Amino acid sequence: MKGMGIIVVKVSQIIAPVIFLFGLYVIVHGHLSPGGGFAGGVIMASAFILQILANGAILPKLRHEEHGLEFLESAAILGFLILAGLGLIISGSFVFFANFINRGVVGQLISAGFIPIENIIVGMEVCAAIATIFIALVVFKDEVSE
Amino acid sequence: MLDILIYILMGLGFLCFIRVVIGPTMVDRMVAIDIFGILVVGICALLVLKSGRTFLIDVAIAWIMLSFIGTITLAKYLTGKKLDE
Amino acid sequence: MNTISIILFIVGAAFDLFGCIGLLRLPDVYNKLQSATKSVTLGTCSILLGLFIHYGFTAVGLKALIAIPILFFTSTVAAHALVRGSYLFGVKLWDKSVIDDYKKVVQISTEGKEVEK
Amino acid sequence: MRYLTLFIIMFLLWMLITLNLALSNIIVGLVAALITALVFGSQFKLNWKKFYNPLRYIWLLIYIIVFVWECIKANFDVAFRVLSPKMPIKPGIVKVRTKLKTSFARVILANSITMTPGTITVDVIDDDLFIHWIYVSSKDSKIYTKKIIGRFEKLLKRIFE
Repeated sequence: MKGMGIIVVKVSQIIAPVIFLFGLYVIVHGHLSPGGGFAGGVIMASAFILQILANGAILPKLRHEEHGLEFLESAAILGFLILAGLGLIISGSFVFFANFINRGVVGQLISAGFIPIENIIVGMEVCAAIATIFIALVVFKDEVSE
Repeated sequence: MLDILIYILMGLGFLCFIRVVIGPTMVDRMVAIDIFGILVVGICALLVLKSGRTFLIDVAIAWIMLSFIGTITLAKYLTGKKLDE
Repeated sequence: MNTISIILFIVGAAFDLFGCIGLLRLPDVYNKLQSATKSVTLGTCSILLGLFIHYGFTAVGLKALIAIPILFFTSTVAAHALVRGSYLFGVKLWDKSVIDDYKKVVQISTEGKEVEK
Repeated sequence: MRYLTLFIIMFLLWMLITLNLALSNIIVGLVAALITALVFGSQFKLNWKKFYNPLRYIWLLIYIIVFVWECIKANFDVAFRVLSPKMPIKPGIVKVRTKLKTSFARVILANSITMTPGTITVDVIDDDLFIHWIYVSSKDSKIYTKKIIGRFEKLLKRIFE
């Protein structure tokens, strides 16, 4: 009688990829419509949270996942800094976060210079951070109670 | 016409809040919150027509998913009170 | 605006109304879930279908059409999880309930676990 | 092969929600579907061969029509029970035995029962479905089995098995 039962497990296998894809959609269209990196990242992280809630967390496996997510989070922050520094170097105007890529036509998917790339990096960062927070709450709660 | 429907749905959301306030047990409140999440999706869908801002349908889809995960979390708390099972 | 979509909107709002009245009137948690979740979900689906009929096969209309199966799956599973959770939490059925087959299964499994400990 | 099936489904979903046939959109959609398939492919444990049988989709359409009709009919029934001043309800949890074998078909059957107003699935344990029913009209197991799941079971057997 413990756990979530077969219905939630089976349906979460179908719903979780859809949620993840919708998060990617929100991130990629961040410069065209409301949303963007943070909102999409939260939606993507909620797909992982659904998986953990449905299947139950096996602690060693979760610790393993937590290391990977921490790596992803750090890499995203590094990429963000590199992107900002490139703007400083390449654009020639000595502005941090200068938009140095061609801006294209307003309203198309590939436009607005480096804002889509920055959105993707922010999305990775937020997704990894929120999943890490959730896993940490699950793991550390057990350690504290012991 | 659309205004009246939107006001009706908002009033129904208020009814849900009445149930949240007076609900005798915890589970009643959870049910009311679940219902409120679905009502908001309907309000978003009507606002698309009212205001002509088409991104509100994205908001509706995101709201469906997040409200689902919130309800599953509450249900998980009811079944075992432990997240790692 | 389209006549069919207006009819669908009104039907949807009416179903939502029934669901919320049920949420206020019915006696216990299980019956509240019975009326509320399903009436409200069907009403919201009807509103989304009206949106699809109004916009046709454009981006907005197709998004509204995709939202319908997602809403069906998620709200049914949420209702099921809430019912199962509240039963295992110990919420009792209404006094005038007729029959309860699930009680035996829960009792057997919980007693079995106590024996194991 | 599981990954490829998930990839195709996700790509179709992406094209439906964006509805834009530009080359850049297709490339971004392919990449997004690839990422989703790689992340969630290992947990996608459905039988992939059943996705490529067109006959099942025709039965699925018939099933949706039957289901929507039952849903609307039962919804008016519940609305009548809620609105009438005496509230003629007689709730209870009954046990129903199903003939479906695969677990996914059972899950879909349970979801259909939950979505039909008046009945809600409490749990699925092996062959047994435990159903909370708002108006228990008879206590004979054959009669209520036929009344609750008889209309869905045959169609679901054709779709998912």
